[in-house]
Amino acid sequence: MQYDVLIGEHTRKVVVQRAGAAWTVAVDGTVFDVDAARVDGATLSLLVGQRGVAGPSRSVPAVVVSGKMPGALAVHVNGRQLPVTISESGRARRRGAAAAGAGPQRLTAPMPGKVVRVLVAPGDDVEAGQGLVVVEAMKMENELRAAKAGRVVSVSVIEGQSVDAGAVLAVVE
Amino acid sequence: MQYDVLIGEHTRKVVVQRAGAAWTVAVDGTVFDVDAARVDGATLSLLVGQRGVAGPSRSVPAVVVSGKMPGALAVHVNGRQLPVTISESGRARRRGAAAAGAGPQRLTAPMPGKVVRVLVAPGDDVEAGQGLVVVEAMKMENELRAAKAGRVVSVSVIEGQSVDAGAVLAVVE
Amino acid sequence: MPVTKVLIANRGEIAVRVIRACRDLGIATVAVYSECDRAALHVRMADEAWPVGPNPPRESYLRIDTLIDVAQKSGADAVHPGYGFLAENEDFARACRDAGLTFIGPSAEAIELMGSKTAARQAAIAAGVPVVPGTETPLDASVTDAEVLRMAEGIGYPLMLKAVAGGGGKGMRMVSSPADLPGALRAARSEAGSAFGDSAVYLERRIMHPRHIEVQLLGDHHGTVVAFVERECSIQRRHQKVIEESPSLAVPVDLRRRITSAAASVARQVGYTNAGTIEYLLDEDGSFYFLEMNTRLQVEHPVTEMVSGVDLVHWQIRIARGERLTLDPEAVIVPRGHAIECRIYAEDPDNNFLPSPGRILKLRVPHGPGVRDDSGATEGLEVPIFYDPMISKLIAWGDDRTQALARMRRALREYEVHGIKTTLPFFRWALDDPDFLAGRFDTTFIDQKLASRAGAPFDTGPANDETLAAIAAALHQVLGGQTAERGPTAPVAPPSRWRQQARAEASR
Amino acid sequence: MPVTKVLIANRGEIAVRVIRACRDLGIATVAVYSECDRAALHVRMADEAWPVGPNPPRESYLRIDTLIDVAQKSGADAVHPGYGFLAENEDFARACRDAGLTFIGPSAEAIELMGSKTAARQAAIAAGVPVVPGTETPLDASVTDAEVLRMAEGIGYPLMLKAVAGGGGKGMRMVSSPADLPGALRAARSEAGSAFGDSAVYLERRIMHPRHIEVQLLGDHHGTVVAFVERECSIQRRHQKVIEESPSLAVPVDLRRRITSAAASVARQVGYTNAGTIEYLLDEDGSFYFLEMNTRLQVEHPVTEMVSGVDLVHWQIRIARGERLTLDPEAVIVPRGHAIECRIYAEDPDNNFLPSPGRILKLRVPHGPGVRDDSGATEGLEVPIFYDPMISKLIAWGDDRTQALARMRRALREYEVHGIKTTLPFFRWALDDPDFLAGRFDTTFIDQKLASRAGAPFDTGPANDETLAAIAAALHQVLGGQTAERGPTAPVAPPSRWRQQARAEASR
Repeated sequence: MQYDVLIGEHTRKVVVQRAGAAWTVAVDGTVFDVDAARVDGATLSLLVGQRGVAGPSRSVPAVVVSGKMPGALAVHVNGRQLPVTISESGRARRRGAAAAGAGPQRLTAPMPGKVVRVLVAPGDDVEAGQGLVVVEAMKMENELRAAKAGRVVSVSVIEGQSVDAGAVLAVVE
Repeated sequence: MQYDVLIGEHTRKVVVQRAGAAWTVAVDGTVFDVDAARVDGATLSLLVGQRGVAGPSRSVPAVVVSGKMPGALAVHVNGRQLPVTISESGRARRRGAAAAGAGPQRLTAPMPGKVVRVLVAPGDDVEAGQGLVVVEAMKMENELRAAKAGRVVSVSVIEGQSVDAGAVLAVVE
Repeated sequence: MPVTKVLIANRGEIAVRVIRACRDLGIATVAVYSECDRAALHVRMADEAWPVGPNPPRESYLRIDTLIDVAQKSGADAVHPGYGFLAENEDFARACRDAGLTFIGPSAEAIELMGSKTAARQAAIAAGVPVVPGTETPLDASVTDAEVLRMAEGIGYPLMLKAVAGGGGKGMRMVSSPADLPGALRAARSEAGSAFGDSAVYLERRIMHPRHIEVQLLGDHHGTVVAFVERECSIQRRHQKVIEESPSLAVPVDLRRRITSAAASVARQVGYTNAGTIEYLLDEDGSFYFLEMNTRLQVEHPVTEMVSGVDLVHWQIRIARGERLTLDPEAVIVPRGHAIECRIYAEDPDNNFLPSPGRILKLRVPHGPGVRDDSGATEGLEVPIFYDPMISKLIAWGDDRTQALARMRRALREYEVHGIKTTLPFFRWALDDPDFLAGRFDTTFIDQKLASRAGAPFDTGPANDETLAAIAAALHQVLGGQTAERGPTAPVAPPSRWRQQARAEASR
Repeated sequence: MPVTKVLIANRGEIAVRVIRACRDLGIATVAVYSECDRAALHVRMADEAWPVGPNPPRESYLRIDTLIDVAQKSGADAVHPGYGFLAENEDFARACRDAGLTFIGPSAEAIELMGSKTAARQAAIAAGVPVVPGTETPLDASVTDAEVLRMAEGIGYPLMLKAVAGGGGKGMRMVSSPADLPGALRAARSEAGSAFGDSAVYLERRIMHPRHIEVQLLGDHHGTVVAFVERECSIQRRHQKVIEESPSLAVPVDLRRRITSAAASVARQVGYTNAGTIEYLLDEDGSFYFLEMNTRLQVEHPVTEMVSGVDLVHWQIRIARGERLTLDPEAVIVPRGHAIECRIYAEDPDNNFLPSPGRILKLRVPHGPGVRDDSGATEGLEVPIFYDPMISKLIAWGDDRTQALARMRRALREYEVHGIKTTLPFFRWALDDPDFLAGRFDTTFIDQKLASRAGAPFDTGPANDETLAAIAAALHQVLGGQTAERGPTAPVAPPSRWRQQARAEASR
C-alpha cells in the first residue's frame, strides 16, 4: 500500500509492505522495520527499527483517532498530538491544500460564547497573530487571532453578540 | 417495549414506556420512574425512583456488556456482575431453560490446561459441588465440580492430557 | 450537628473529591447537576443525584433556592459547597443554616467579613499581621480621582488597583505613575462592576517580585486553630495558579513559624471555623504581607494533604459535626517529603490557551508510587463549555522535591487525553525549565516565560516524531482501525474541525 | 557499577513498576515479551521491547540465554529480575555478572545460600535468631521412614513436612501423629519432586495459630543494612498472600525492635546486599521464629513504601550502582500511618477461585486520596492463561488503620473490571469481616472463613440489584447499546460462555 501523509506543511510518501509477521515501512525512502500490534480500535503498539541500524525494538505506543473529514486523523505519539491527513497516493495534494487553509481565512468561533470585543474593522490590514475578536467562554476571555497577514474583508459580529461554535466572525484575505 | 428478562432462575416481565425525557419501567408490575443517560456504548447512568415513593434520584451506574449468544448480557450494577438473558416477550422461556443448563450437564474446561487428576469414573453417583476433574492452568490446580447431583455417564479425558478451552471433560446426568 | 447525608453543591473533580471523603466516613451523598452534567462522574458516583436547572451557572449551580429545596427533598442534613460557585457566598451559608442544614464551611459572618478585602486587611492589622501598605476603605465611584491621587502619593508608585470584591485578577490594574492613575481607575472600576456587581476598588503598594505563599488552616468550634506547612503558589498564568507545591523553597523554618502563627492569629481574630487559607505576598527580602483569606477548601488542598498526611475534607466534615481538632500543631508544620500539583485544563497551550471543550475519546491516567489524580473526567464524557475547564489535578509526592518532580514528570508522560486539547504539553515544558527546577521564580514567572517564548509550540519534539506519526497513520489504515471512536452522544465536530484548521493554519 | 539502561526480565505489573522507577531516575528501559504479551502494558511503556520466545515461561521468561543475549544486543548495562520467574535463580544472577551486566538484586551466592531452607535456618541460628524447632539437614529419598520418625519424636507433633526447595505451599503437609508420617512423607516428596525437581523435605514443629510477619530490608555494598517496620501477611488463601498491611496490629514497639534487629543480623550474617525480606512465624505468646528469607523484591513491597515514604525500587537501583544507604534506620521502623494491599486476581471467587482469563472489555481504576494502583492491565488487553493471574495490586494508605480500611473499601467499590471475573467481590467481603477489622486472625483465617461459608456467593447483594439489572438491561436494548464490546483481537467466547453456564447452574 502507498499513502500520501500530510503532517503540517510536508506531505510524505509512505509505502507499507508485509514482511512476514511484521511490516516494512518506507517514509520518503527511509526504510523502517515495524512490528505492529493492535490494543484496541484506536491504540497501536509499534516496535520500530531503522533498516540496517537496529532490530524493530524501539517501543512507540500510538493512538490514532479519526476526525470528521475522511483521511483526517489525530495521531498521538511520544505524548504529542499530530494532525495528519492521509490518502492513498495521488489524491492527497488537493485535500492537503484545503487542510492547510489556503485562500481567504475565515475566523470562526471555537466554541459557543459571547463576543466581548471586536478589535478590527473591514479594510484594516492585520499581521499574522494579530487579535481580531475577543470571545468570552468558559469564564475566560479568549482573543482569536489572525493565522496569517492580510486585509480584513468582513466582520460579521458585533460586541455583546452571542455566537455558536463554528460561526464565522471575520474574514481576512 | 416489553421484555422477558431472565436473571438466575426467575424471569421478569419488564415493560418500558417513554415518559417525556425519561422512562417508566415496570418490573413484574412494580413501576419505576427512570432517567437514563448513556456515557458510552456500554455504560449507562440511571436515576431510579419508585413510583409514589420518591423522584428518580437514586444514582445507579450500570455497565452492560454483550455476551456471545443473542440476548445474553453481563450487567454490572452496584459492583455486581449479573448474567442476564433478555428477549422481547414470548421468546424467553426456551432460551431461559437452555441458559439454566437443564438436561445432561457437560463439564467443560474453562481454559486450556493439563488434566492432573480425574476424580470420578463413569457410573459414579456424584453430589452437587463434588470435584470431578482437576485441571492445571495459570500455575494453579483447579478442581472442576459438578453443578448438580447426578450420575457420571462419561469421562472424556485421562490424567496428563492437555485440553483446550471449552473441551468436554465429563458428562453428568 | 449531625452530618449523615451531604448535598454537594458543586460539580467536577471537587464534587468527586467530596463524595470520596463522605464514602470514607460512611456518609450518604447527594449530587446536583445542570443539564449538560447529567452523565458527569459526580452524578454517577453519588448515591443520589438531582437536577438543578439549565447549563448557565446562574440558572443551576448558583441557584440557592433550588439547592436548599433539593437538600430538603432529598433528606440531606448537611451541605458541602466545594470551591467556586457558592463556596464563599454568605447568603448561601446563611440560607443553609436557616433551613436547618449544616453548612460544611465557615460561618456566614466569617465569609462576609473576609470576603471584603478591606475588612480582611483590617482584621489582619488587628491581629498584628503585616499587610501591603494601601488604602483601608473601599473607593467607590463617589471618591474623586483627585482624592485617590492624594492617597496614592502616601502609598507610593508603582501601585496596584484592586477590586474590593475581587478575585482571579479581574478589576486589577498596575499603575506606575500618577498620570496613569485616572485611566486605570476607570478601567478597574468598570471591570469590577461588571464582574462582581461592585465597582469599588482599593490601592495597594506594588511588590515588584513577590512570591505567592499561602497557609492552610483548620479551626474547630472549640477555639482550636491549626495551621499547616505553607503552599508555594507563585506559578500562575494570568493570575491563575497552575502549579502548586509544598513546602516552598523560599520559606526557611523560622519564617515558616512566623507565617503559620500569623495565619492562626488572623483566624482566631475573626473566630474562624472549618477550612480556610491565608494568602501572603513574600517579598525578596523575606518580609511577608497578608494578602487575603480564602474562606473555603482550595483547589490545591491536596499538596497539603500529601505532606501532612491529613485528609482536609474529612476534617471539614468532622469539624462541622462539632468534633474537636486533635491534630498536633507542631507536627503539621513539619512537611513529610514534598508534594507538587499541576492543574490540567481543557485548553490548547499552542493556541493561546484557548478553551478546548469536547468529548474525551480516550483517557489514560497515570498511576504508581507517589502519584494521585483528582479528576472529574472519564472516557466518553463531554467537557462542557459553561464551567471552569479544569479536568484534573495531578499530584505527585516524593521524599524530597527532586523525587516529587521526577514522579510528576513521569506521570505527565503517562497521562493521555484524546479528543480534546489539554495543558499537559505546557506542564511537560514547565517541569523541564531550569529556573523552575531551581526554584528561581516569582508570580510573574510564567507570564514572562510565555512572553519570551513568543508562542513557540509546547506540543513539540524531534522531527522524527512526524515520521513515527506517518508510520502509525499508515499502519492504522492497513490494519483497519475504527473509523471513529465516537460514542452515541453528540460528536465534537465543530471544535475539532476548528482546531484542525487552526493547527493547519498555524503551521504555515 | 553503571546503571543507565535496564533490561527488565519480567512482565505484568512488576515490569511496569520497575519501568516507572527507572523513568524517575532517568534510566532507559528494555522490556521483554513472550508471544501473548506482545501488546502488554510493560511493552508499550518501555523505551525498547524485545521478543524472548513462545508463551510457556520455560520457553521465554525463564530462558537465561535469550535474556542475556537480548540485554547485550540492546546495550543494556543492568538487569532487574522483578519477582518470580528468575528473581531467585542464582544461575541467572551469575550469568548476568559473567556477562558484565549489573544484576539489580543480591549476589548469586546469597541467593543460593538463602534459597536452601535448611542452609537459611542455619544462617539464622548462627545470627542468634530463633527458628522453628526442626531438622537441620535435607531429608532426601535416602533417609528412611524409620529415621524420619525418630527425628519427628524429638520435635513433637503436630509437625509440618516442607520441601527444601519449596515455596507457595507445594510439597507441604501437616502431620498430627506418627501413624500419618510415612504417607505424608511420600506425598510431600513426590509433590516437591515434580514441582521443584528436588524431592528433599524437612521437618518443622507446627505452630498452631501463627501469624505471618515479615521484615523488609535493604543492604548496600558498604556493610550497611537497614530493616523496615514489619508487614502483616497472615491473610492467605491456600498459603498465598492475598491481603498485606503495615504495621501489624500484633506487633508492639518492643517486639518490632526485636524482629527488625534480628532481621538485620541475619542479613549481615550472610553479607546480604540489595532488597530482601525475612519471614517470621509469630506465635500467640509473642515469640517469633525465622521462617525463610526471600532474596528479591516482593509483591507486597508497596505497603512498606507507603508507611516509610521510601521508594524501594529506587534504592535497589542506587544500591546496585554502589551508592551508600543514607536512610535513617530509626526513622524507617516508625510507621507513618497505615497501609494495606489487596492482590486483585483474574479469578472467579464464586467459582472456587477458578482462573478467569480473557479480554478486559472495560476498566475503571479507583483514584483519589490515599489510593495507589500498581497494575499491568489496560482496557482491550487479554489476560493470558500462562502466567500468574494477578492483574493489579490495590494499595490504600491512611493516617491510621481505620482510615486506610475506609479508603480501601471506597477504592474497591470504585474498581470496575468488565469482561473477566476478578477477586474484587472477595475483597469487598473480606473488608467487612468483623474479625479482620478487629485484627483477630492468623494464617488459617481465610481458609477457615471460606470453609465456613461453604461456597456462599461473594458477588451478592440485595434482591433489589436484580430488579435494577433488569431495568438496565431493558433500557440498554431500548437505547441501542453496542451489541459487542469486542475489539479486533480474539474474543473470549469459550471461558465466558462457560462462566455463563456455570453461573446459571450455580443459581439452581
